[in-house]
Amino acid sequence: MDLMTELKEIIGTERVSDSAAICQAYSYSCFLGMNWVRKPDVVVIAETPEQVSRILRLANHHKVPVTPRGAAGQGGHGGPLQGGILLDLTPMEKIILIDTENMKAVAEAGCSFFKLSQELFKHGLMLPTAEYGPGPNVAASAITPVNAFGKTRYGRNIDLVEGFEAVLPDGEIITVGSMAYADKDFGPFYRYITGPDLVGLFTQSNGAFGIVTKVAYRCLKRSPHWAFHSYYWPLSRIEEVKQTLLEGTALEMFDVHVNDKYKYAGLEYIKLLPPLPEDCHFIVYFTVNAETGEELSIKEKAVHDLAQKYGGKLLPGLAESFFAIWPTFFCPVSNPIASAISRVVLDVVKGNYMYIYDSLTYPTSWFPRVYQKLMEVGKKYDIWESPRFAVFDGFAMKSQVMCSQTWAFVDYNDEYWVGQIQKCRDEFREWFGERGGVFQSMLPPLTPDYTWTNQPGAHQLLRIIKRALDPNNILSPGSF
Amino acid sequence: MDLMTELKEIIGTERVSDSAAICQAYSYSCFLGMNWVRKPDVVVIAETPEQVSRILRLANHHKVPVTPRGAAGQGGHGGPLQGGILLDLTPMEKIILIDTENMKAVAEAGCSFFKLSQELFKHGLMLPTAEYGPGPNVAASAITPVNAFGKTRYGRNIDLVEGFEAVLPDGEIITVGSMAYADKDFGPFYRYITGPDLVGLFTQSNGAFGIVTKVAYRCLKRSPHWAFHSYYWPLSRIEEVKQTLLEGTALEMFDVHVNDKYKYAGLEYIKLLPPLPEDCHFIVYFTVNAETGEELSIKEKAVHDLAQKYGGKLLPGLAESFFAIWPTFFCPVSNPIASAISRVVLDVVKGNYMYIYDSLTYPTSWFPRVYQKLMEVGKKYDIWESPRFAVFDGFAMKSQVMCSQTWAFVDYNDEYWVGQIQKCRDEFREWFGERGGVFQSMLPPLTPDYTWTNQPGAHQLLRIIKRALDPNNILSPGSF
Amino acid sequence: MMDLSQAKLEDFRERLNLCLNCAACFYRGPIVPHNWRELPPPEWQAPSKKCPSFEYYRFRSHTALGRLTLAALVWRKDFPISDDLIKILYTCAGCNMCNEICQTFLPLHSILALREEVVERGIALPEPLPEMNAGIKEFHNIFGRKAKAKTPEKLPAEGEDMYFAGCYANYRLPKTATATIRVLKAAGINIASLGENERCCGFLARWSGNRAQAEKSARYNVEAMKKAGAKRVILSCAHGYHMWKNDYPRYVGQLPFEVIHVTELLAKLLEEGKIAFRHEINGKITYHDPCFLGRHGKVYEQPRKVLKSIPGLELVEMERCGKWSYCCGAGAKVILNCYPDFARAVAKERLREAQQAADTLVTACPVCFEHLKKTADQEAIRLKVRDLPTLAAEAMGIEW
Amino acid sequence: MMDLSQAKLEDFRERLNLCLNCAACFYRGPIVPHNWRELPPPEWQAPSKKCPSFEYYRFRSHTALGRLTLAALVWRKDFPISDDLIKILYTCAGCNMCNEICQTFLPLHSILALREEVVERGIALPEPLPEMNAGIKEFHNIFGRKAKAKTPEKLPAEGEDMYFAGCYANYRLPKTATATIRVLKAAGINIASLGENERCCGFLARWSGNRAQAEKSARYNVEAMKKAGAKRVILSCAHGYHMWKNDYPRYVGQLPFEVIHVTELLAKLLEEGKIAFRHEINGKITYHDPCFLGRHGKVYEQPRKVLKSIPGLELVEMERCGKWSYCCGAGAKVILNCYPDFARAVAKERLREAQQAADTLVTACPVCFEHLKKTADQEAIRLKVRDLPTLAAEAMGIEW
Repeated sequence: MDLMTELKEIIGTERVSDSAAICQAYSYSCFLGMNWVRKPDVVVIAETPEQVSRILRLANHHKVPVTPRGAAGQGGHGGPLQGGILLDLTPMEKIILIDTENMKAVAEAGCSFFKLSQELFKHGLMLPTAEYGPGPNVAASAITPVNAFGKTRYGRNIDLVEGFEAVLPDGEIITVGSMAYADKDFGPFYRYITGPDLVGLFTQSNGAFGIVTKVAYRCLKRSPHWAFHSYYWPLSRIEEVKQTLLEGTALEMFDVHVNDKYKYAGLEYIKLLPPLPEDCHFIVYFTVNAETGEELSIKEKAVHDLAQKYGGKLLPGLAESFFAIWPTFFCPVSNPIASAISRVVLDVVKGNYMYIYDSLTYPTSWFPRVYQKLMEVGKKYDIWESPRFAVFDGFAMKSQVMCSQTWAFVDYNDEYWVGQIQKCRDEFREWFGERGGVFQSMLPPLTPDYTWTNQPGAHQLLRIIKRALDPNNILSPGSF
Repeated sequence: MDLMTELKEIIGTERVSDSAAICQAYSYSCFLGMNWVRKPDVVVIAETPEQVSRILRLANHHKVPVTPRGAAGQGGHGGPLQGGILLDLTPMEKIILIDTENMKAVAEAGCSFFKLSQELFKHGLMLPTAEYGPGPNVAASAITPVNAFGKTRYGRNIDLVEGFEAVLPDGEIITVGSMAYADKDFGPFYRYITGPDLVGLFTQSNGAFGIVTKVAYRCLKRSPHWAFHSYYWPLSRIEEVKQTLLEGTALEMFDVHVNDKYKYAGLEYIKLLPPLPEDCHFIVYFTVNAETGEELSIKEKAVHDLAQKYGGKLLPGLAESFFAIWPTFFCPVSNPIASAISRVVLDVVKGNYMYIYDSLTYPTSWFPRVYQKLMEVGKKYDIWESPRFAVFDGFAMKSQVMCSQTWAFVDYNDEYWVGQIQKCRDEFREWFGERGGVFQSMLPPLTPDYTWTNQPGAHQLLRIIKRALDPNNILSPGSF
Repeated sequence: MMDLSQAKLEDFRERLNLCLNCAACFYRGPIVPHNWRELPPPEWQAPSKKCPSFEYYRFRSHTALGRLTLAALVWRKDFPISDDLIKILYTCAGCNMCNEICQTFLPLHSILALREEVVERGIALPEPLPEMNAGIKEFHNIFGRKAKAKTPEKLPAEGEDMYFAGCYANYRLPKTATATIRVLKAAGINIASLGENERCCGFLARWSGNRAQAEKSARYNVEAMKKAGAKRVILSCAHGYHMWKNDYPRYVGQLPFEVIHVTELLAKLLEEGKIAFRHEINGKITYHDPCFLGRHGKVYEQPRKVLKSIPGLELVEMERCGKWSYCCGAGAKVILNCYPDFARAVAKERLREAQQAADTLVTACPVCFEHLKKTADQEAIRLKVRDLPTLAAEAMGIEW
Repeated sequence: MMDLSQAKLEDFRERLNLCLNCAACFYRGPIVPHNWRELPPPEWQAPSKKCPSFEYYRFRSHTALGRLTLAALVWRKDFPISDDLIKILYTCAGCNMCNEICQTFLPLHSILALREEVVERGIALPEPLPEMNAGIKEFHNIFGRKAKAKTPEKLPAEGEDMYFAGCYANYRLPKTATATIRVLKAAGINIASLGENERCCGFLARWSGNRAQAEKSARYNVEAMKKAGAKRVILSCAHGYHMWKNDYPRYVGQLPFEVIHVTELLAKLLEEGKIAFRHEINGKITYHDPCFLGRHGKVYEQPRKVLKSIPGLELVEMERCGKWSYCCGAGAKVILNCYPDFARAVAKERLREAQQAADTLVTACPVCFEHLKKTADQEAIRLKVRDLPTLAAEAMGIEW
């Protein structure tokens, strides 16, 4: 029997397609403007781990690559690096469990953070993620090495993952971490069951070791009191900004975020925001939460004292008004103001934003040196200021780690500017990679060699495990 | 050449011994009273990863088991499960790095938490561990599946581990997690480098996948303000105790600890403590910390409000005075009061404490049912109350997980009572394991089958990886 | 800023490949406020399931995001307009949910522009669109009926208030027209109509990609209304309403008369005290927003106002309502005619949703009404399906 | 509660295998308070390196914990007293650090009890202990010298204040004895001594496990002092002091006289104004606590008081001092004699530690003094090593 016939036998005729047009829609995201297009040969929409298992057995038999994909490009799977089978997991989106008492959530791989969060909110819980978009889903944010930002005090989403159900390359359905106990009375209660932690093997793996079909998260209590405050500094005060970030993180504030003024280019342009003060270059936002108003006041005072200590000036209202529209700014949902801004930006630059670096990870203490290098190369390639604005957007994370993105506004069809960005990126990468910087990208071929040359031992270990688990190299071939 | 000659060539004659007496001192801890004695054939004291590497190559050549060991029994390595080479890592105890700004610490495997913590304190940092004893060392607490308790808000010690240097079974020295970047300018700055997390593979592994030679921890700021409060409940109010534990954890208090009154048997006996109130059965301790006195007051109020809400009565001074002596209570260092207590306990029971369960891990919401079962079997085997006192000692951890220990006081040489404890343990284990409970023990052969039957997929995965990395099964044979 | 609603495919050149793949147009969301202070405000709280073709076909291609991607490739000449592509293109229900969400890219407009490209290139449309378009051209109705349009009550051919019944009311649902006319007359409106001279509004032509025919229909109808002295054109059909109100001005310039849907007019008459509901209609009733009246036309409040004014009637909302209302399955009539299984599946889902909330579903568009009613009957779903004009008539004690 | 210090091996039956393997007795710690409120109080803050035999041999067996484990096995008859075991047993420096830390198990007592078991079973001791024990028995000094003890200054044979010089001062360090005697005389004390009739205190016999000889020595010396009319026995040697003060009473019952170390007496005389230091001694001086005066004898303050009273002298502490002081390497004279390399290594470490703090090291025990001084010379360590009595004499302007 040929592959298509066998697939249809497993899945049913309606959910398997080798239509060129359908496959094309699953090609590697064209959004990045990388001129990188790989499309699958077949798309299969799976609904159960058992189907995934049978597909993997079949793929092994035919030695065909299999790539899983959730709904969204950002924080979702990027599509195949080689043809083969594209496994669309979007129908696997059930919420399996919300355990209010033990503060756990389990959902199928394709469930979006939005969906899960909406449900958690009703139970007084939350996930401290920045991935509240409709698309990023609970598995993808855990297994792709990109973008799954959480909140300062708690780290990234993968810091909250406690267990997986996954289908190994040979089709075996296994459970690791807390999910190993999901079918027992105690439920999926703890990541660190007896023995080594295997959850980590699947995180940031691009699915190379198995197809994740369920994810267990630990949740937090949704605090009743919140406050947001932002402060600004001139460019010359970058060391003070650094200290503010370091200390805000050390104080375990809920969230500490930093960006430069270029993030507001669009807002200023259409006069939605008053112009930023002359001497404003960096803006640091603090989010604090509390159980009582009294506790909140004290935390607000701590924020204010910290900013004061390092000479930050209050930018009243910015955090509130900006965050009110931010989530919709470039992810233009039903919010007319936000959409208008996006469209203005589009009109001005005849394009949209394009990541130069997505994402860079480095010690927070290096923020000044990294920023200055970004500025140096950005200026050299003329993408630093208007109208391309190399926007700096930094997530200060627990463990004194900065995860930052930088993007510029360009027309993807304009080869000159796309080329400038690529040259800028290459030059920066060399400097950054030599110092031990970490690149995160959805697409391993686009990840520079530093990714592995900086960690040859880990790479070697991964390849040994990969060979042991996936001898036919059917899952995410090209990743390791 | 024979093994001894080759070992001496690597290490030098003075640090290799096959003396029966020396080997005997490295036999599996006699402390547990398990009548389990396995002793190594050779003891080798290694000082560098390179030596470890050469020893592992040699061991592979001779197909001889290798077991690493730190200084302490509790939270340290337990000794070999089979003979072979015992690798004593105690000389590898250097503190490699304390990065105050980025809040990181790196130490060699054998470095004790005490030593590291003393140094961290000087830098305004701390590790939220309960492992401040002299013996438990930074690697052992990460790689043994036992006892490495942290503090409620932060979880266990392994939640703070960010990287390892390890020697793989084939002798390759690799670095994973943040340690992969230790030799770069950025230093060991982040656990989640690009790609899957391999740190977890070594945690709780009993060293089966490699010998850990360096560990990187993330640290916390050492708060200037601390408070300790304890409250008590009668036995009939166990549900309220549960709620208090759950909510205290959800509120992210620094530490929430629970035990029953039997923990104070010795203190009461020598009248160091006034008798506990008649209706006191459970005692919950809270530790809170803060940056300012004002913030501390608010947190203290939150503690008080929580205890009030569930009918807990204040036990003034207990937390303070108990914690002042606790660390020395059964680990009798230079503190005459504490030592006196220990000795009284010894005189009364003609023995010492012996773990019945070390440790049990289960959802905090199950605390009442678990405690009641412990009580049922404890009473059945007559070890519940005086003079054996099945003491319950529970660490409420983030993620709503209870890690508890139970011990009784017996003379290890008294076969009858040791037998009672073993029967009690077996009966409880059956009930507990069927519900998905997790057993943690230093000694895999003593871990019941539930450990693996509850997680067959994970076990299978571990064995595949084990075979790939350690084909001659030289590291901790018997673990997987 | 350019009005994208008037754009052709090439106008999307600079935008087509800029879609960020955020998936808001079809997946679960859109998004919640960043601050966790509260649940998303209702206007942000899109339902979980919102794109009918994604829910039915499940392929990423069958979403606004997928179609936008494909449109980009077609424009770049990187992809042919194949049969596959045609099917993907015409299984869009046109419900406007994606445009509601993604106001930056307005993906539905790209889809429509691509349909025009298909027709321009002379590529065969899915059955039975070619036949239906031919019917519009030849017989001026979408059903291909040779008989001329026939308004059930004899009305003057000229007047200020011109009733435009549309193909459904003219050919298939005369009761809707009758009830509408009698209610308006009772309100003292001198209602007139083009009668036999009324021609198909051209909606289906437009949604087939047949812009030429759509423009032709527009020119004819607007000219006829002008001649009849119209100050106000009153529509029963939501599709016609959208066509008259939003597309005709693009084709023929600003209209010299007002375009109003019957529900808007009834609400106005109630407000002015010109009509009143004195007869109780008991029961739990839920209102289904027709996509072309609601999201396309922004008429949400007036039909609800009318219903709430009926004594005895308890108006309840379905989970998805107002701007987040779900398509009835008719899908701009394209789905209804080309992909009846898909159309039925969507209608079933909508009917079941209504069943959760009420015992009667009311809608305000003959197309939605007929499709939902027929499906309820076929599938034996125990739910009354009504159209708003007849309900109004009943409440006023008017026979129809 | 039983006094474990009097216990024999069998008295540890119930305790030997109860060691919790906490490693506090030799590893880094002991422990910090649970509350993180402050650094451990000084009395809890043991130094990082504290067990000389662990630091030198590095095997777990060569710690109190290891020796306790082995003792348990020997008692259970699960392990023979092999040559290996003997070596492990006699490489304990006897410095009492482990007892200081582990007051529950007092591991050093188990070790000593096991040494007695060795002797009882007639198993050969490490060289040169058999010869030295024979010397004690035959010639009444540890050096095996046939010559009788000889106090450098002629003193009365009877008196209330009896000076007991000990083997070191008698045979090797007459200056220490001379200085001590002259200083005490200057204070107006009518000092007397047993002279040729003074016999070895039996310390080395006791620490060899030779309890019979130790008891014999005790009986002789106590009897002689009684006869001499002693009200106070004044000792120069810390080992002798420990033997007289702590072991003799166990062997012969309560003593009818006071036992006092010369540093204690000097401190008392200073306080009473009976002596005074008028001659400056300039320099940074650090005090090394002899294990048997300090941890075994709890005499920490008096020698420091004496030193601080000397004009010009700046007393500084080493990192490890007082109860956390480190062994000089002489190791209850057992190490010094049986394992000279080990003894030298420890002395070197201690000297280097002193060098970090000061330019002169002062100690108050002839054994420590000689071993440290000799090692400093051999290893060319630039540090002056002094003993306290001669320093006191110098400060008083007394020649010795």
